[in-house]
Amino acid sequence: MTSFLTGAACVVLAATALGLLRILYGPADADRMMAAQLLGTGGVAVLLLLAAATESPATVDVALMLALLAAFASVAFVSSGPRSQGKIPPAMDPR
Amino acid sequence: MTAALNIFTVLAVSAGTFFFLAGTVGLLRFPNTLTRLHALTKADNVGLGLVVFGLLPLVEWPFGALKLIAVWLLVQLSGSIIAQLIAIIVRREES
Amino acid sequence: MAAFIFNVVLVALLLAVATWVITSRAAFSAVVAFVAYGLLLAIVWVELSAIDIALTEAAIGGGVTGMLLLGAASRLRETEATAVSTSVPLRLTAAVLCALITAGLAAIVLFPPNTVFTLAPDAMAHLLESGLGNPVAGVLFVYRAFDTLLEKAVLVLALVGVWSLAPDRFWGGIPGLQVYQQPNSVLTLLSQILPPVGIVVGIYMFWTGANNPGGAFQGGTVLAAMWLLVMISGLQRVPSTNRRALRLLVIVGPAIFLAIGLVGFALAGGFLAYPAGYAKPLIIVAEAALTLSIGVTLGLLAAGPPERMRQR
Amino acid sequence: MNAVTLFGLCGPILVGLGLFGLITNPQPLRKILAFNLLGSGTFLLFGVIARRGAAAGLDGDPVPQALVITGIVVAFAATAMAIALLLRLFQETGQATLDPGDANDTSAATDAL
Repeated sequence: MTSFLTGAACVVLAATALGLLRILYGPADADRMMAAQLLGTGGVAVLLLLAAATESPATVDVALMLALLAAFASVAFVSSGPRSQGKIPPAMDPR
Repeated sequence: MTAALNIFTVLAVSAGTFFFLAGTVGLLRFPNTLTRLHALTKADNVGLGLVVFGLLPLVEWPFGALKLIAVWLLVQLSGSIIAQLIAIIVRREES
Repeated sequence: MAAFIFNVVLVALLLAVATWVITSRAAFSAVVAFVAYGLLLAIVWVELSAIDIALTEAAIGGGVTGMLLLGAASRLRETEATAVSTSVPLRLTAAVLCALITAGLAAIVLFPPNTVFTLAPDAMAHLLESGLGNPVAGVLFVYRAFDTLLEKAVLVLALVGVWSLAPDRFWGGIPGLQVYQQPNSVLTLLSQILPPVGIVVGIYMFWTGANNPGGAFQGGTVLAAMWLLVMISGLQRVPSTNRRALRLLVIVGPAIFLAIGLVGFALAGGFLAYPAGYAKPLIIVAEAALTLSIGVTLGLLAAGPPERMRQR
Repeated sequence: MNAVTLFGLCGPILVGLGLFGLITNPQPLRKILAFNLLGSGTFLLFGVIARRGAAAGLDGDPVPQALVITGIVVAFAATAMAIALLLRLFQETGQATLDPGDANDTSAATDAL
């Protein structure tokens, strides 16, 4: 069971990390941010699997921390003003 | 009983891992930012959900299990809201 | 075996992401890679069975530092094009120098001295006297309490430094935190639901820190993140830095810790020595105050120097 | 080779990478990133030393671990300070460069890092 869980953690880590290629290719900044977001969720899954594999409940706390704060970088991203495609004049705002 | 629970864990965790893989493939292969966002949310919700579901029989009852579910709900909440915020930005930059 | 493959994958990823942080052309891309790097590093610390550090790295590297850097990258975007890249000979020299340093450090890792130095038994002996169950908390608050006190002083000094970078006319004004421009958005919903949960987790981190991995710093970082979220979404206004209550919150933790340290002279015969039997309650009191102060200080550090005055 | 040695070799590589970025990258923001990378490599070395010092029934020596936590806090404070300096430089000069030839205010530029 331990090997299976560690193996699953390995696959999830490798899979979500492949998504990081989006940081390289973009093209929009939103794509890059999405790759980090996917790694955040994948990291939570990896930590939960590791916690079960090594039977250390404290590792779940690290997953809890990531779950709580992984969204934080994305919040900073959406609130930090205009992005790569140039500045958007206020008139073009859909609202 | 233990064997049945172990099979359940293996099945659920494998299914969750599959959804993470699917999320990554979608993030890498889908043609534009909004469809890629769609792929990302599948990994967020279903992938992590299945992994948590599969790990439930392995953790201490009730607090360990509640913590796992809390982690999943947190990722659900922030993931869905971040997805909306990113979508708003993508729409604005496309217009 | 599975565990070793996992570690190899982890290290390969960590190095790949780190290389991208250094070599990427666009600063934004490098910053996003740095956020991913912080997440991976937290998993590395778990694998090194240093859960306390993993918690700190997850809170800081994945969250607050990422926010700080993303804000700076978007503000500085227009300056990127003007940067002149360094000449090839300089790059080559630097590469050789850095490779030498890496090789030297790697040699130390591969051929370590035969005698293993460890302070673990010493730290554990002090831990028993304190009544704490978490050895790292024991080191931070008993064995090397003076370091911890100085670290909190550094945080306060850094905040004073950041504030003093404001133009004179804005001293005591409102920090230039970038607030989300659309009120009543879905972000408001997030910042109504998440902070109550986050505050519970922050207090849990501080409370469990006495016996399990966790502690004042990890708890304080969660509180800081929640406060920043509420301010970014516009639910709460960014406070003026000349508010007396705010400044009091910044120093209350270090002040109580220092006071407990001074009381040690009278009752326990030394600075930061705890009277027998009272160590654990005193440490809990100091940690509670520090959690609050760290939360406020980190939040203000991330919010940046004052950039405008309160309109009246 | 065991896992601890693997992470132990990762540390020096990160130190090297960070130092290289710190020297060669012209943009101050990237220098701050590189500096953080360099720092985390050092922390990792500390973590490996802590793991080697496992004794008294612990998985690692708690003293280096506590030092790393202190280090992460101080590194964050330094990063926040450096970014504030950089943004102020940008406000004053409209540029974010440490090259004395480019900036009008050379003293501010050399102080920035």
